[in-house]
Amino acid sequence: MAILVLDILTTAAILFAVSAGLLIILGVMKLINFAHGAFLTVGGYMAYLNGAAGLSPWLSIPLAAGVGFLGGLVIERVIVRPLYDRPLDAILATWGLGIVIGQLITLGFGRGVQFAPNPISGTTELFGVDYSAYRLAVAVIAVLLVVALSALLKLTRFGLNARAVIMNERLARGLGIDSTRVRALTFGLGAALACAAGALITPLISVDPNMGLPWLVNSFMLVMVAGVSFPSLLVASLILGGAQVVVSTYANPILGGMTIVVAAALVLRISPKGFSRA
Amino acid sequence: MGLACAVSAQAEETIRIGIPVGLSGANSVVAPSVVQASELAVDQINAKGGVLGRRLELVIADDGSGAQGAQRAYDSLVFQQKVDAIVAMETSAARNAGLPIVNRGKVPLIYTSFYEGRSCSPWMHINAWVPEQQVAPIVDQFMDEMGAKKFFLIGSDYAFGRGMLEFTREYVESKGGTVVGEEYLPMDGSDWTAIISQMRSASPDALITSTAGGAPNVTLTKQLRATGVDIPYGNYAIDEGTAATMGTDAEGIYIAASYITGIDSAANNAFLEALNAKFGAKAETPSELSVPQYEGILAYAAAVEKAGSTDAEKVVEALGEVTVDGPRGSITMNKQRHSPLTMYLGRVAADGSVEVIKSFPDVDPGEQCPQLAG
Amino acid sequence: MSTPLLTVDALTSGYDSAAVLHDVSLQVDRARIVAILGKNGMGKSTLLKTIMGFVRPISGRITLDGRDVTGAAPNFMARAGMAHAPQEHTLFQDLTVGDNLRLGVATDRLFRQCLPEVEAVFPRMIERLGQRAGTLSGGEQKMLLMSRALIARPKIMLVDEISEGLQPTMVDRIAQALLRARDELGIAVLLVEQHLDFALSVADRVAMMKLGEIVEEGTRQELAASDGLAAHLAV
Amino acid sequence: MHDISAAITTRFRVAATGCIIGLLVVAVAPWLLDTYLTNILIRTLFLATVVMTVDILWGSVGILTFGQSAFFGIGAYACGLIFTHYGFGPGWALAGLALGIGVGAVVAAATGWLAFFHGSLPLYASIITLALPIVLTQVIFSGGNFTGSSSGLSGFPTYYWDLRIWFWTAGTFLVLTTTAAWLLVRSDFGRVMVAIRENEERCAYLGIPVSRIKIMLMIASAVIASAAGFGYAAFSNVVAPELASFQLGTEFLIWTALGGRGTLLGPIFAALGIDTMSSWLSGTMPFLWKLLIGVVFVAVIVLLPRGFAPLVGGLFRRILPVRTAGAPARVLVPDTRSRLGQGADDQKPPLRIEHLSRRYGSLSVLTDVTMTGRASHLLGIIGPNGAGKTTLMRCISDGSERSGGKVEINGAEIGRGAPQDIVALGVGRSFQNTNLFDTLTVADCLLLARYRIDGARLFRSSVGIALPEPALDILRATGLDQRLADETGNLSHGMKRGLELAMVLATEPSVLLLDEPTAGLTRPERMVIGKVLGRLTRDYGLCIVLIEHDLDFVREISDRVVVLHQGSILMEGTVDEVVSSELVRSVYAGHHVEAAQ
Repeated sequence: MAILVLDILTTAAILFAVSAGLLIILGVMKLINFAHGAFLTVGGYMAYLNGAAGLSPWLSIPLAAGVGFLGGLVIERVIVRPLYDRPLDAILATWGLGIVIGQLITLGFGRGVQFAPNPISGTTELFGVDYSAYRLAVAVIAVLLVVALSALLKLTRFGLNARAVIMNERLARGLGIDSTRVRALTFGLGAALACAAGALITPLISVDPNMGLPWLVNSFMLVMVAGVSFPSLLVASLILGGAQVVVSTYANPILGGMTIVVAAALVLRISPKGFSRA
Repeated sequence: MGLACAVSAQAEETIRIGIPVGLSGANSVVAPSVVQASELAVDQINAKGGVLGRRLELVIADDGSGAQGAQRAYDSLVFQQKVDAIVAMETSAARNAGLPIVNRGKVPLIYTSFYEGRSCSPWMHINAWVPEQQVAPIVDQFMDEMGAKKFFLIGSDYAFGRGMLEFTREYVESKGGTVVGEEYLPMDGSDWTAIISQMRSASPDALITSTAGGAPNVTLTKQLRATGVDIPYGNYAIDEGTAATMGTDAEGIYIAASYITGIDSAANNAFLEALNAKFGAKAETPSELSVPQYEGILAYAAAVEKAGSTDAEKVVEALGEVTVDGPRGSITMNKQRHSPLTMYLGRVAADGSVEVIKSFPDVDPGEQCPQLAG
Repeated sequence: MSTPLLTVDALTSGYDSAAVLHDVSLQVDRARIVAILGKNGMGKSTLLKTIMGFVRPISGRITLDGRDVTGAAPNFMARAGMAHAPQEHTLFQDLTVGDNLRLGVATDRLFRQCLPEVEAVFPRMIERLGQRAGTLSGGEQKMLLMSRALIARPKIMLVDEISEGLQPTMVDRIAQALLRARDELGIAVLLVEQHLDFALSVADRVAMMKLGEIVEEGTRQELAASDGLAAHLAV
Repeated sequence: MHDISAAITTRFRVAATGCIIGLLVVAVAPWLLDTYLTNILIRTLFLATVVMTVDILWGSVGILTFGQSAFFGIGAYACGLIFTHYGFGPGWALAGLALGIGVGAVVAAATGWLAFFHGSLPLYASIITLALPIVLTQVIFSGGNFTGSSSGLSGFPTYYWDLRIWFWTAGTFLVLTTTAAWLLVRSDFGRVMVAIRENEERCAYLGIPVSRIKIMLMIASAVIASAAGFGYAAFSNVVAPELASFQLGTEFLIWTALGGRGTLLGPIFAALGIDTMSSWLSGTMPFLWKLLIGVVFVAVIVLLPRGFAPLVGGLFRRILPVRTAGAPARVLVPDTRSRLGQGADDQKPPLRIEHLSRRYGSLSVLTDVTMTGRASHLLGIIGPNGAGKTTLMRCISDGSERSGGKVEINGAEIGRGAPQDIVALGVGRSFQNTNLFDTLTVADCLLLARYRIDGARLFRSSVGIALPEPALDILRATGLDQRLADETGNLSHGMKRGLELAMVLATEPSVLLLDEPTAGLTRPERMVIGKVLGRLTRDYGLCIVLIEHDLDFVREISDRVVVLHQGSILMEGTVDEVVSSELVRSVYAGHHVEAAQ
């Protein structure tokens, strides 16, 4: 039982970390970033490069975030900005971008599996069971991330401006907020979060050109259900991630893999606003 | 016009062998070593004057590691390039997609990748292992030498993963052991948490996994090690190269293979030397997949020699009779189009190298294609 | 004679292809209050939205402080010293009073500096900094709206029907705030109103708008004496 | 009438000519191509058919679908499974085809139910279509020996016809389905599809069952894609999970985008071209090829949203000026069976609102509104900006809007009905903004408005548009009857208003909700509208609810007036009562009032 609870908590934490970058872009820019999976992959390769350079494995996360942020700014300017009033086209363009990033990585690093060093290995005893220390660390990091992101949105000037743009872009512009700049920074932040998440999950999985893809659809579903707030993303991760773990454990993992997608689709069909108004 | 004449003139002289291989997609990781092995074999044969006085020539086509790409590749090889034979190391999906085209085009096919077994075609021979040959060494070791009774099986949800584990279950039960759990994750799944937790609560004596190569295998092993699992662990999908790069996580994994670079035989040493001589620093580490490819081309050459022509039907008949002495030993594809093989049981050492614990000579592939017996 | 702070020259503007404003010209001098009177649907709000940059003019010219700002974006106008107190969607209902005020200025440091300014005019706002704007009463929301415009110390405020639905005492408070802004801070105001008494009590100059055109214009004394004014506003 | 029939036959002649040319090309091609190319092209022809259905969904109706491969896969697996496990022969082949089409249709219906409902976001629908192939491939993978899991099924018995016969089969299938699709998108129904793409919301308020139409189109294209999948599998003798994968689904989208969405032929040629090129280039430069496709795709989406087809088309037209078969000339005819105004009953109020409220979070926009609209009455709603007038209209015309209370139309409660359901109850609503369907013509818009009553012809265009007399009056008075073929984007503001009103009347409502119908109009134009509204109440017994700022106008035409203030009814009475009321006067003119508190 303790294991089940820990599985649910850590799975939710991982799902939250992986989806956070998508959520912030959806919230401010009203667009789904289909290159999210590719950003995760880039983060994984940053962890790999960081390891290959012999730096501390913990450095890989800020490194990935930095690269993601700069890359995000460039991508926003070149590809996303012209498509603000064509949201479905933005989906396609970011999807195409994902293909391009994937192919560039394949050309650069090959199709094979790479390895990044583990910052923490082995197990820790908690509630009477030995549990993967790194998964627990990820859970802690995810909680810190919720706090940090909420603080960013609630306390900082950028967060205030971003929330103003989310709530009423027209009014925000009338108050002198450059919504174009807010959007660019938001996309950079979203990309940074995605890359950092990629680096974060790398020790649990492996680095290869497609590593981000399997996370993509679950992330979409979670943010669609969550609406635009980080706390409700956490709730969605806990409920749907928990459902995934329970189905995987008691029914079978293949059904478990489909749980989030199917459950989220049904939730949205019944209540199109998802958990955001619940 | 001149060019066309030159091509057709050349086509009469050379014997063309098609190599459909996954230059892109999942198999692109091993494809370079497979291509090198093929090139080496052709070079060596041509250096000895070719076959029946004709030179061999390779035609390589990308199958994209999947069915659609394979159809294109086989169409191109069979109908456009009009190859005399195909020697293919590829996924089961790609092989299945290519078979109807081979049947239609009537081209001899040598399949050189291990697979889940029981794929049969009058035009196909197979020189790599099937579950019957792979499973026994590991299970025997765990049960007979290490006293394991309860097994837990984990696989990727695809034909090879399921095929291997189904056979393993039957084999374990036939030896009086029990399987306390058999779980699968989708091919692209990377979160094994629930399965590992289930395994821990089932507390088995030994674990055997059969995942897709590459990412699923690596993620499973890493996550297993992260939870401190240290029961005997047999892995059907890991190769020497991956074991070497995975570091300490791979230590202690048992593998069964028909080829390990450490095989100490004259043929293997000569093969390794030739590979290094030809490709130098660019030489890819040979593997369970590239060596049968090398031997497959040798087998085809031998069969043409024996048949006295490249006539497809005669070659197919001869393929079941010729014996190749290659790095893996003497191999004849004479058991219902499959081959008895010497299997090696290995264990990954702390430095990532594979030490050979035991060898099992001439393991029989069992009943694979009874309708093609003879 | 110094240049006027804001000039609008032969402005034509509207939505889609339909022009709502036709050839409108006016000017606002520094530290002066100009009121535009007219009934609903006559184009007053559109005029303010066009000056602020929310609506792109079809033709004509707008200058602020001698600089041509025709077609500039609203966020540019706001930073150039123009504060807009719109009639609809005035506040961020789900943000606190404090956050709404913070959004009135460019940086948080300026916010802290300018907060006492607000306190002097609308002390009630300071008491309620932590309250959600949506829970304020109608009158308090108007106060917040005014405070947010004032806190930025703009050169000019565009104020859209601020008196609508307010009790007389509150209208007086607003009028005093506008006069104070003009006299003590030197802020110019362009006011759009239907409330005749209120407009005449604060404005230096008054213009009358009808069907997208300015039909009469003059000092408040001139206009107050005109018969047309009352007629235009009659129900 | 003469040149009208000419226009119609032109359209069919173009379709028939195109179809025959296509069939001729298909007939001749296998004699000119070598075996290899024929082989490749047979498969590509099947894929191109699926791409064509993607273009219908995405290009014409605006459904961005990642999931068309799922239906292709379903058809293919129906073939593979039947032939492998059950039997082979003409009967079994038909059974397999029927199974594939049947399962494809059912899955499409279920997906459509999930993805399309009133208020669903296009984004959400896209993600559902993305989830579909992912779930489906998972099912195939876990099917073990039955589905062949990752290895797929191969070597099942099939028809080893001559390659030419397969080519003709695939080519004929493509040409015929494309011809049908071409006629469909140029028919009356095609206009409805475009209208849904351009302004789904407005379509719903014209009584067009948007979700149902989308689901039907989803099913229709699933049927074609399944059939194509069946053919593909039967020809290639292989089925594999990748045929149903979302990667293939996105490839369809890429081809459609590159070819030019909404052009039908563009995507087909893109599919044929790119897939064939892939066969050549992916062997020599597997990674670079995909990178190149990716880069071109992104560039086309950003810079050339209509794809390459318009470029090529423009070039073609410059070299070879052909007269395109434009929309046929249309004529307006009075609707002799019009039920407008019939069934008006003085006893039973057509509109009854009780205790209606609407809150947005903590913000209360309407509180406890109770009012009645009678037949043959015009009820004016006045009140300052932000009083909740437009919200009130929204709550009457969309069941999901209100937070509490009850709305009855002609005795029937609206419940949580979507706009089109409420239109069916007899509500017509006009909007404040005049964004109609900018690329549609006046005639198209009127046809749209008649969808609920007359339906839309699937493969043909109507000539006559039957309209109730008052709608014709407005069109004549505004001169719109002379501009039926003009795109609405080019109309003057007054004409747009007139068209808007005529469209609402064309739906033959018994309760008419008008939101500032005269805003921005000149005085003569207002007079016209006022006259029509008068006739509608007097002669046709309609119940009209009108939001209006201009009190002079309201006084001229209203029977009764309701004054809304801060979400509540401040007063109700005759125009004179209201105008003379000090209370209302003060609210409306901006003088102080304490009434609300």
